[in-house]
Formats: sequence, C-alpha cells, structure tokens
Amino acid sequence: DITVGFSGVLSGPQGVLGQDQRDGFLLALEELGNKFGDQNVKVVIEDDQLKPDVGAQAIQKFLERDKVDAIVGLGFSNVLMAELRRIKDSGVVAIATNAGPGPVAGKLCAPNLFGLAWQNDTMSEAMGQYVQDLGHKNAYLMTSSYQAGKDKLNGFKRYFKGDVAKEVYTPLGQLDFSAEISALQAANPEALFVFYTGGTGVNFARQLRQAGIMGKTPVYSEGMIDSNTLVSLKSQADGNIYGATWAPVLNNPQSKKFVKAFEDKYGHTPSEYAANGYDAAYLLNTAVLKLNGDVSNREAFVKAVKQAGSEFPTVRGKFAFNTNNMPIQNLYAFKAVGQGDDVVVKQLATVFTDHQDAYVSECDMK
Amino acid sequence: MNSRSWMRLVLPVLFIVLAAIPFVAQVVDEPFYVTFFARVLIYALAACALNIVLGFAGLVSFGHAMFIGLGCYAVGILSHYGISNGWIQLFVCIAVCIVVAVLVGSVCLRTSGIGFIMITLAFSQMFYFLMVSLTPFGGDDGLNIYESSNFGWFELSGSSEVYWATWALLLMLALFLNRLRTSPFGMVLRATHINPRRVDAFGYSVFRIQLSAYVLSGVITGIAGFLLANLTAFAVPSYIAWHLSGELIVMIVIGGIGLVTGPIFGAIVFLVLEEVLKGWTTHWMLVMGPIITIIALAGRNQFAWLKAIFNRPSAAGPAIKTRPNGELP
Amino acid sequence: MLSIQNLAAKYGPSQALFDVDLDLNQGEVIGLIGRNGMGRTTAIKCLFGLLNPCGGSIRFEGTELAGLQPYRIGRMGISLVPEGRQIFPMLSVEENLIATASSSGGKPQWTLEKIYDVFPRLKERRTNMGNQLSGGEQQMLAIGRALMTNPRLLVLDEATEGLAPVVRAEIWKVLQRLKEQGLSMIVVDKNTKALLRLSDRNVILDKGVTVWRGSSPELAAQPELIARYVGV
Amino acid sequence: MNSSLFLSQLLNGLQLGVLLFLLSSGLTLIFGIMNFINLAHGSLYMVGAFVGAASYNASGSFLFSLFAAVAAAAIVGLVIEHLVARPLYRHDHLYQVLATFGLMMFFNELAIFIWGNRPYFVTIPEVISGSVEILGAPYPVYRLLIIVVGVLVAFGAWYLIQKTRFGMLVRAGTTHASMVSVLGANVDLLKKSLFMLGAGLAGLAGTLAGPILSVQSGMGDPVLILALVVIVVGGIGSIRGALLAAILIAVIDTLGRAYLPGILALVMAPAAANTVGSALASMLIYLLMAFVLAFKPQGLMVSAKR
Amino acid sequence: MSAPSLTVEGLVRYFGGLKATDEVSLQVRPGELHAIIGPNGAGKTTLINLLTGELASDAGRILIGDVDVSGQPVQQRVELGLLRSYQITSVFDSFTVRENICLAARRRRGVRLAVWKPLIRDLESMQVAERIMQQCQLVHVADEVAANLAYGQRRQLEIAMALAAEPRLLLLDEPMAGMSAAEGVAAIELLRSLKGQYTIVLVEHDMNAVFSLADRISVLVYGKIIATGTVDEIRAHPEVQKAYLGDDEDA
Ligand SMILES: Nc1ncnc2c1ncn2[C@@H]1O[C@H](COP(=O)(O)OP(=O)(O)OP(=O)(O)O)[C@@H](O)[C@H]1O
Ligand SMILES: Nc1ncnc2c1ncn2[C@@H]1O[C@H](COP(=O)(O)OP(=O)(O)OP(=O)(O)O)[C@@H](O)[C@H]1O
Ligand SMILES: [Mg+2]
Ligand SMILES: [Mg+2]
Repeated sequence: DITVGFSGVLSGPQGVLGQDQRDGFLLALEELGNKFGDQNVKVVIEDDQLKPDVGAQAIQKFLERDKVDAIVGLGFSNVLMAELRRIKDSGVVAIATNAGPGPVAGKLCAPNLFGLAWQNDTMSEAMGQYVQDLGHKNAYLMTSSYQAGKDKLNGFKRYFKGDVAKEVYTPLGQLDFSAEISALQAANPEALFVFYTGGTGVNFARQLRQAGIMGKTPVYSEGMIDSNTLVSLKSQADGNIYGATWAPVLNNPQSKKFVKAFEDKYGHTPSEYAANGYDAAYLLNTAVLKLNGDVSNREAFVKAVKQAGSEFPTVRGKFAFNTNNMPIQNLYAFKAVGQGDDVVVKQLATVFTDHQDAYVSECDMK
Repeated sequence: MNSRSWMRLVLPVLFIVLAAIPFVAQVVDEPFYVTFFARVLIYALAACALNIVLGFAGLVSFGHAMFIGLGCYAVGILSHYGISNGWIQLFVCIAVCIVVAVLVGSVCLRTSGIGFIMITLAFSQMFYFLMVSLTPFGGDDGLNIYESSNFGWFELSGSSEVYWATWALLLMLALFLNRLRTSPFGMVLRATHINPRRVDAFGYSVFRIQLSAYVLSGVITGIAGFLLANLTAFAVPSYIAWHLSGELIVMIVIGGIGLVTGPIFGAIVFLVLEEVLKGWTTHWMLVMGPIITIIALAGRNQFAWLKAIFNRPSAAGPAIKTRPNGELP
Repeated sequence: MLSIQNLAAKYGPSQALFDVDLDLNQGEVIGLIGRNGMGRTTAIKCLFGLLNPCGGSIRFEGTELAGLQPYRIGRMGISLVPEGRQIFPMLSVEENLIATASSSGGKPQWTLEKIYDVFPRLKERRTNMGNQLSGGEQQMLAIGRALMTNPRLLVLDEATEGLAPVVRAEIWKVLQRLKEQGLSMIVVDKNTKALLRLSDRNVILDKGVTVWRGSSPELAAQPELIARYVGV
Repeated sequence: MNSSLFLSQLLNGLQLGVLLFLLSSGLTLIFGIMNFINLAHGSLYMVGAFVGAASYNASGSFLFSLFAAVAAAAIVGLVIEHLVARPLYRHDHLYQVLATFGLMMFFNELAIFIWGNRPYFVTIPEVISGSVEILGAPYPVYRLLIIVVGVLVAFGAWYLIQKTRFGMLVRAGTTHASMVSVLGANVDLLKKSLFMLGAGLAGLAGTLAGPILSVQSGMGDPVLILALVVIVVGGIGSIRGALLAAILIAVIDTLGRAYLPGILALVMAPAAANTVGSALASMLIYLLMAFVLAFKPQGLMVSAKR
Repeated sequence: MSAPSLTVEGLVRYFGGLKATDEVSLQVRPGELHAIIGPNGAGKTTLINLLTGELASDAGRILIGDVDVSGQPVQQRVELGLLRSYQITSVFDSFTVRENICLAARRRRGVRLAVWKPLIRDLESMQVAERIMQQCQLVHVADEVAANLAYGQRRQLEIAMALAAEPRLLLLDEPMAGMSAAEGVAAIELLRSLKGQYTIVLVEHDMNAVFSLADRISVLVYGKIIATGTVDEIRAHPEVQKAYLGDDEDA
C-alpha cells in the first residue's frame, strides 16, 4: 500500500487554492480507483493554514507519524521554504502543486522535490513578454510583499524591457487598496501588472472597477483571475488579461476529460490549482507503474517520478521535468471576456513554448 | 491559599507523568508525540512565565509572543550567520530579552488595566511588522535554522533533546514559582495587583517591582522561544502574531490564574484538545470555541480565593476595574 | 404598611440573619439599632431584594417582596440611602440626582431646587463628577438622590456617617421635617441619642436576631439595654 | 505632491476611519460603559457583513439588506449578552476575554460552515456605484455615503449616552448596578439594549464594508484589533474619543501607506524604501498607540469614568 | 528633639477652578496628636494626600523633621517615617491578617531578591507583626483572610498596618468612620495607647474622639486653616462653632 500526505492551505482567505489542489488530486485518484498501479492509496490531509511553522509541523507529522511514501501539495512558497529542510533530509518524493520559489529551482534544488505546477516567475515572465510584445512603454507593478510576490515582479521585469513606473508591495492579506489605487490613478501608467491571489485578487479587481480604472488602463495579471475568482467577479473581470499554464479552454483530451469530470463532481469549473493536483495523481500513478508498485526504495521512486514527468498524461498537453525538477512547459495569455452578466475565458496567445525557468543554471543537479 | 496543600502532590505526579511520555512514545513507536509534547511543554514554559506578571501582578500582557519571537530569532539569526554555539545563542537571547523587557516594560508600566493590555500588544505588533519587513531574515517567509543550538556536551538536535531540556527547565521554574508566590517579593508583587496605591504608600516602588517581574517573565518566555526555534528548526513572524499571545492567556486561564501548575495544565489541555479535534474534523474550531467559552463560564467562580484578588478594582486604571468599589454584593 | 416576620438570610454558607421581626405603620419612623455586624444592613438588603432571604416574609402594603426584582421593589415607592453612599462616579452631581428621579403620580414633592435648598453645598458642586466629591458631599448626594424618587418609605443606613457635626445636625432636622410631612422611615445610625429623638419605635438587632422592640421613650428609659446592645 | 491625490487619500483615510468608528463605538460602549471586553465584536461585524451580503443578493434591495444585517447582528448580540456576557459582567476581564475568544473561533468557523471559505461578494446598487469628482479627484460615491452614515451615527450615539436619561442610567449601572435597580430602574434591560445597540453598529459597519472588502470568515479579527487600538487611544467609554481616534488612526495609516515609501525613497534605495516604508506604515498606528498611552495612559479623551 | 516633626508652609492645591487647599501652614510637634477638623469638603483628605505625596501640590513647602520633601515621591517620605491610614479601608483582602502586617513590617528592608524564603517566616517582620497584633487585639484573627473580617476589625487592621511600618509620623483619615459606638470606644483606647510613641495627625468627624485625644486641633474651612489651638480654645472658638460644631451636643 501507498500512503500519500497532502498538505496545503485549506482555511482562510486563500483556502480555496489548497482545496482545489486537494479536490483535483482526489478526483484523479478516484478515476484511478484509489490505486496507483496495483497499490491501494491512503491519503492523509493537513492544513498548513498558510503558516510556515504549521506547514513544517505537518510535514513532520507525515514523516514521523504517518510514514508517508510521497507528499503532495506543499502550499505557498513561504510554507514550502519552511518545509524544505525536512523534505530534503527525508528523501521522500515531494511534489509541489502550487509553489516553485526561485531558491528551490536554483541553489537549494533537491532531487526528491518536484515543482509540478510552475516556477514562480514563469507566468509573470509570460506577461512581461506579452506586454513587451504589445509595445507598452511603461508598466505599473503591484503585489503582496512576500517572496512569491517579489519573484513574480522580477519575472515580469526579466522580459519586459519598457520602464517600470512604480513597484508597489502591499502587506500580505491587505483587503482595502483605496490608497494604492488612488496613487495608481494619479500615476496613470500605460499598463498595470498585478499579482494577487484568491480573495485579495478579487477585492483588488473590484476596487479597480469601482475606481473606474478597468477599461481605462489595460490590466495584466497573474493569480487574480482563475475560475474561482471568476465565480465572484463575473463580468467585473471583463478585459482582464492574465498569464497561466492552463485554463479550462485549453484544447487537449486529458484537459477536456478533467474539466468534465471536475464539473460533474464539484459543480464548478476547475482552476489551474485543481489541474495541478489532478496532474500530481497521474504523475505518481505513472511512476508507481514503472516500479511495478514497489516504492520501498526512495531513490528509485524519485528517479521514477522524474522520468514519469515527460510520460504521464497531463492536462497541459505537454510537460517534462527540467534538470532542476522544475517544469518545462508552455505558457499562455488568456483574457476574461464579459458576456452579458457572465464571463468566459478566451485564449489570446501562446507566449512561450517549452519554457525553462531562469534559475535552472544555478542548480547543480544534472 | 489552599493551592499549596495539594501543590505538594500535584507537582511531582505531573512531572513524573511528563517524564514517562518519551518512553511511552518509544514503546508505541510514535516519535511524533515526543515532538508534539515538546511543543506543549514549551508553551507551558511560556505560559508559566507569563503567569508571573499576569497571575501574580495582574498585569495582563497581551504581547508576550514578542519574547517568544525574540528567542526564536536569537537562534535563527545567529545560526543564519553560522553561530550555532548554544551558550552564545542563549546568552544573546537572554541579554536581548532583558534589554527589550526593560525598555518596553518601563513604557508599558506607565499604563495599567486595559491600557497595559493594549500597549503590550502594540509593541509586539511593532516587532511583528519589523520582522515581517526584515527581508534579510526571511521577512514574512521566515528563517530556516539549518543547525541547532550546540551546548558542547549536549545539542538540541532532535525533538527528544528539546523535550528533556524543556522538561527540566519547566520543573525548575515550577519549583521556583512555588516559592516565589509566598516570598516577600511575591507577596508584594501580588499586593501591587490588589492595591498599588497602598503598596506605594508603604514605600515599596510598585514600578520597580512590576518591572522586575516583567523582565523575569520576559526572559523566561524568551528561553521558551529559544527552545521553540530549535524544535521547529524555524523562526517566523507568525510566532509573534497576537493570536499566540492570546493563546498563552487562554492557557493560563484554563489552568487557573495564579496557580503555579495551572498554566502547565492549561497548555496541555488546550493543545491536546486542539490536536484531537483537528484530527476529528476540519471544523474543529466549531467545537473548540464553545468549549473554551464554557471553560470560562465555568471557571469564573472556581478560584474563589483568586477572585478575591482579581475582583479588586486596580486603583490606577479605571477601565480594568472588575468590581466597582463599594457595590452592594 | 411594612411587616417583616422571622426573616433569615445567608451569605453563602455563613448565616447573618436568623430571626428578624419588624413592622412599621404609615408615617412611622423605626430605629434599627445594633453594633457592627449585627445584621442591620443585611436586613435592609433583604428588604430591597439585593439578598434573597432563606426564610420569613417581607410584606409591603400586602404584597410579598421576597423574590421580587429590586427595581420592582424600588418602583413601589421604597427608597434607600445605602451604607457607603454608592454614588455613581461617572455621573455629575446633577445627573446623579435626576437619573433615577421619579414621581409616583401627581406633581413631585421633591425637585432639584428643593434638594439644593437643603444641601446648598451640592449646588456649588453641581458639575463635579461623583468621584470628585468629598466623603460628606457624597453622603448628602446619596440622601438627595433617594429623596428625588419621592418615596413613601425611606430607608437610611448610616446616613450621617462621615458628616461634620453641623451637617449631621442639619440632616437630623431634615429627617424630622420629613417625618412631620408623614414620610415613613427606617433609620440605622450609630448615634443612638439622636436616633431616639427622631424614631417612634425601635428594633434592636443582635447577631441577626430581633432582641427587643418598643417605643423610643421606653428604650430611653432603659440605658442598660442600650449599654448591652450598643455599648457606651 | 499632487493635491487632488492627497485629497482623495485623505478621503480614503476618512472613510476607513468611519468604518473603524462604527465598529469601535459599539465596542467602546460595551467595554467602557459595561466594562465587558467583547472579542466577539469582530464576529458581529462579520455576521453583519454576511447577512447583509446574503440578503442583498437575495432581495436586491440595499436598504433592506442594511436593515437585515443590523437586526441580525443585534439579535446575535442579544444572545451573546444573555448566554455569555451577563454571567461575566461582574467577573475579571480575563474570563471575558477567554469566553469571547472562544466565540470568535466559533463564529469564524460557523461562517465557513455555512458560506464556505470562498470569499463572498456583494455588488453595490447602480445608483451609488459610480464615482464623483471632488476638486478634480475622482472618488467613489459609495465611500462618501459611508462617511455620511458614520458622522450621523457618531452624533446619535454621543447624544444618547451623554444627554439622555437612558445614557445616565447606563453609565450609573456600570459601576453600581444594584444601586440603580434599587432606585427603580431595570438594569438588565438597560444592559441588554445597550449591548444590542453596540452589536447593531458593528453589524452596520459589516454591511457597509461588505461591498468594499470581501466578505469572508475571519474578516473580523484584524478589524477587531484595530478597533481595540482605537478605543484605547480614544479613551475607553468615550464616543467622541472613539471618533477622533478612529479618524486619526485611519488617516495616519492611509497616508503612511501612500506616502512613506515615496518619502523614504528620497533618502534610500527605492527597493529598500519600499520594504522599509510599507513595514513602517504598518507599524505606524501601533507606534501612535504606544506613544499616546505612554503620555496619556487614559487615552486622548478621558471618559467620564475618571 | 524640639524641631517640629512636620512643617507645612503655604500649601496650595487646585482642582480645576476649586482651591481645595488654600495657603495652608501648619506645624506638628514631635509626639503630639494633632487633630484636623472641618466641614465636609473643606480639604482634609486632600491635605493628607498632599502630605503623603499621593497628590502633587501646586505651591508651598512640606518639611518632615528638617528635610524638605515637597515634590518628592511617596517613597522618600515613607523613608522618613511618614505613613497613613485611608478613609476607605484598603487592606489586602485576599491576604491573611498576619501577611498584611508582615508586608507592612518588611518595607524598611525592601524585597529585592527576596524570592525564596516565605514572607511570614521572615524573623524580623514576624516579631514586629506579633507585637503589633498584640497591641491592636488582632492575634485571635491572625490567620483569617482579611476579607472575612468584620468592619471594625478591618479598620483596626488598617491602623495596625500603618503601625507595623514603624512610622515616626502617622496620618489617620477618619479611622473611626463606620464604627458603632462600642468599636469607636475601643479605637479611641487604641489611639490613646499610641499617643506619645508616635506623632499623629488625626482627621475625624467624631468629636468624642477628637476632644478626648487631641493635644492640639486645627480647623480647616474651605481649604483655609481658620484656627489652631488646644481643645478648649477650639471648643470656645465662635467661628468654629458656627462653621463646624453647630449646637451639636451629643456627637
Ligand atoms: N458580603 C458579605 N459576605 C459575607 N458575610 C458578610 C457580607 N456582608 C456582611 N457579612 C457579615 O454579615 C454580618 C452582618 O453584616 P451587616 O453588614 O448586616 O452588619 P451591620 O449591622 O450592617 O453592621 P455595620 O455597622 O458594619 O454595617 C456580619 O457578621 C458580616 O461580617
Ligand atoms: N478629584 C477631584 N476633582 C475635583 N474636585 C475634587 C476632587 N477631589 C476632591 N475634590 C473637591 O475638593 C474638596 C475637598 O475634598 P476633600 O475630600 O479633601 O474634603 P474632606 O475635607 O476630606 O471632606 P470629608 O470630611 O467629607 O471627607 C471637595 O469640595 C471636593 O469636592
Ligand atoms: Mg451596615
Ligand atoms: Mg475626607
């Protein structure tokens, strides 16, 4: 039998993200008949409450109490960083379905830690590139002040060559942006790029609209628009352009299958977080199959997972692990388009194909 | 003080039971429980420390998480610069705590009652945001501690080392507090809570006495933080967030204010309950909340001899006044 | 008007009243006499429903008071000048007077002006907060406050406590006047002489038991009684 | 710096201040006057927000949603008063803190239980959703509306407590409940109604905040801390103090967030200025509180109590 | 020593507009019992608070012995042996009588680092405590919690604590307030037994007490001292009779 530990943020404003990863994972597992290969799978779930220390405890529980064979989820970047030491020491297969902080992609990369979702910077890099392609002269950047936030803006700037009007870092969890928005209005930039997730993102989007900026200034974002936030934003998201590795409109069989199954089970369209969770299950399944169900040897399991990266059926159509265990994948620009009271997502462009992250050279794994 | 009679029994029994835990965990092969109870004891240590100001002096510090934070970051930052010598870390931790406690304390003690509650909160919040902003030390994301405190002949490398260290410290503290309560210092300290004006009128300096109590409490809490850092191998601002300060208070009240072993029981009850409920349902707070409320409602009359202390209006701050003077019962 | 029969009361475990009897007719003044801790205040607490008696009955104009909410009792036209003044510290002197003022039907007999006439000192301190008054001023305020409810039965517990002799004399005069106006009163005071001059009949409490009842002249005629139960 | 921006920043501060005040006024009444620390006050705010949002999305009538929210909060308040507050009035603050801490947990989780932890959103009715130009600064009508409401409530509450018989009795009852009742006033009723009033105000704050902030479990906790800061800085039990402090704190906070990084950027590297600036900005109000308390331990406006 | 043990010169204290203490000057001789009487709100308690330093004076000097303590904090004055009892009883309710008294007795040596040995096992304090409890007839309730004492006893404890602190100068604010006649008499006896050992300033409305105990009396009216003198002088003083005593024959 195989025990898998899932840790992620399940409560609080960002709880939705964790829940989606969990739901996606469990959905896939269900499709696989609760088996990886011929092995029955037991899943233990921990809520890291978006607190690094709690996350670290969760991992400790997995390793010491539940003696898991693989860990999935690993929450936000800051939580992952806190868990890093234990994960490395343990050598257990760990699959991050949400975070891919720079250090983990670079200097601190570990053989047994896989970034299945993305390297943090990449979607922003895509947006940077896209804004660059559209030829905007300057851009105004905003995000929450935590590691991921900083990575995102760096990612954007890596590919955007125009000048940066201003970089604004707001405290994590801030909900009222009136002050920042007034300042933004005064600055009146050509383009606005923001990284705000979950409820924070929704708030920001709505306050942008209330202040009458949406429509005036083109808004590019990451994390702000996904099928969760669209539920609450509806037509208010209209016109928002965002970068992502996946969206329900993506056209490939696995993706279609996934979206259908997910909507049937949970009654709403899946987000990319759900997609990552879903992929994680199939990845593990493929790896376990390669080992004919024997995961007792951790090194072997790790190696198997790495190979499986380029073989498992992914909703993203095409996927592989880089030398630093980060994804090599396509990045797209999507647009939210209001239709009456409702909203749909349209695919604008494939900004990068088989994109590598910027840190791979720093990682000494081969 | 009826507590002293049963104290004789409770204390040894409690600590023997606690001493048994690691072995039990060994036997049932659940090393996790050592880690868990190490955490419990660390919080118990902090709660006991807080109880010096809160239980004896009636100074409700809503900012003690700050000292836990100081302890954690003393370890975190030093080891960040490759200094993992436990003695140096401990020294720095204590020194910093003393300095901060003296500075913060001498400002806070100008106020009393709710004023004190809030100003202590203010300082810990300031420290919180300071650490959040100090990106060199991880800011919001916290600081990994890659090597644990090394005391030469003994290193806080694993859960069980931390456990025993905490156990020993806690035992010493409990014995000490047990004496402190009735010692001249302790009596005057408690007197300051009943009627500071009167204590002043005897020529004791209420301020000095309260300050020394605050510093003592702060240092011990800091040491708890020191241990916590070694246990979780991590230092993060959320250790300083007001929720933790609140939980420490909750633990004390659960266990019984002013009782020496109270906070220890409080910590155990609170954290074990939390753990059990979490395992039981994701909506554990739905159960935990009411339980806490009920404890409060039930506990309010329980410690009659303490209520005598607590229901005295503090002459200084009107707001904290619990029973207005001279009200017909 | 009021009749208390073998009243008994406890503070938690410790019993303070065992058997207290007292009855008062319209327009009468009763002196409640005893040493410290003999249960006078306790009896009064029972009367006002601040302490639930564990035995006996308290009837005011036919209605049983035991078990009633204090405010109901208050609204029946009984008012109290409590031991230890119990001034409202967060209210100004004037607010202290009008906050609970009431006139049980008809035009009130006691108004701000009247009170200020009796206690000019209060008028000077009109805007002071309750806790910015000297002990004596607080005592005057307590009396004024009680009168402002225009009671039919007034209970005074150590009402002359901490007052200057002149004021004390003044208060006795006021009480005398009230009596002439037909107000019924129960008075507790350590100054037995003055008390006897005011009261019609007296009740002596000893260890929570009514040990003697009778008219003031009778009592005055028996100094040994007073010596025994009050001292001096 | 550009003046119309500054103006709209001021307005932002003012509007935040008003929200804070609505919350704090209730807290300061219950706390200062009935001497009861109610950590669940934030939960009442949350209840208001949720009920307001739900009833608006259901009925489509903004006024109705306001009413529903206030009523709901008041009723919850009444229940809390009866079950938790009343038994604890005469007891130490610690027990009150503990009890209401528990309530806080309970309500936060209950909200998740009922509405899930996907944030819950309300839109603003068309009429007040636009924005107007104030001296060249575009400003959302809705936020102006909030400011107006706040001012009205401020006056009403102050009048009620300082000038009416009800207010006197309440103030008296806080310190000498039994004496007040002896003199013929029903103290229980007084306290209940006051508690409901405070709860209602919190609910009002909640609904008004709903369309601006996302309505979600735990939304009450941070504002609760802010509200506590406000009432302490303002002087416990003083409505005027609460108003003053709320606005002061909100404006300082807003302006700090808006301008500190910029100002610091003049003296240090922009990146550093950014982090330090925003950190300092978030510390600012606590600095203010520590400062005020250190020099005026009773707060800016010492209430009638001493 | 003939130097007055307490000298007050031109002491002034305002409460807002109200001049609660108005140019008060006063000399208390060593060993005498000096009573201060006056109408309610005359400023007696205020004066006491100014002397102990719990209230700050707006003008004037206070000398204990020949040390100028004006503007000094409470502690300094206590060091010099100035102690008080309160108008409202303020003993430590949750402590036993013995603990209360030991606490007072300990004050000379302070409590720095005295964190181990129980207070009531502290020899020096113990002896003092025993002596005081004898003197104030509190022995039989030595281990009672103060909260359970009857009113009169609480007043006695109040005084006992002041005595235990080994004062040279004792300020008593209405020590007999709330005592019934009997307790009053007992208290008077206690004070008489203290006369001579301590210099005492007594504020009291109970004329029996004042007239039977006082060596000298000062009369305070509207914050001013209108007369100082022996019992008989004051009794005879017309203004005092008018302003304070009245035609009061039984108090
Ligand atoms: N709140 C209380 N709890 C316990 N016992 C009390 C309480 N109040 C009074 N007692 C006791 O009840 C008895 C009667 O007290 P009470 O106050 O009625 O006496 P009293 O006649 O009013 O004397 P005093 O002159 O002191 O007012 C006393 O022995 C007193 O110790
Ligand atoms: N905190 C204060 N603020 C304003 N006025 C005050 C304050 N305290 C006392 N007063 C006023 O100062 C005057 C003197 O008060 P004090 O208590 O000294 O009188 P007292 O002589 O002790 O009277 P009593 O004999 O009734 O105790 C009184 O008129 C009182 O109203
Ligand atoms: Mg009495
Ligand atoms: Mg006085």
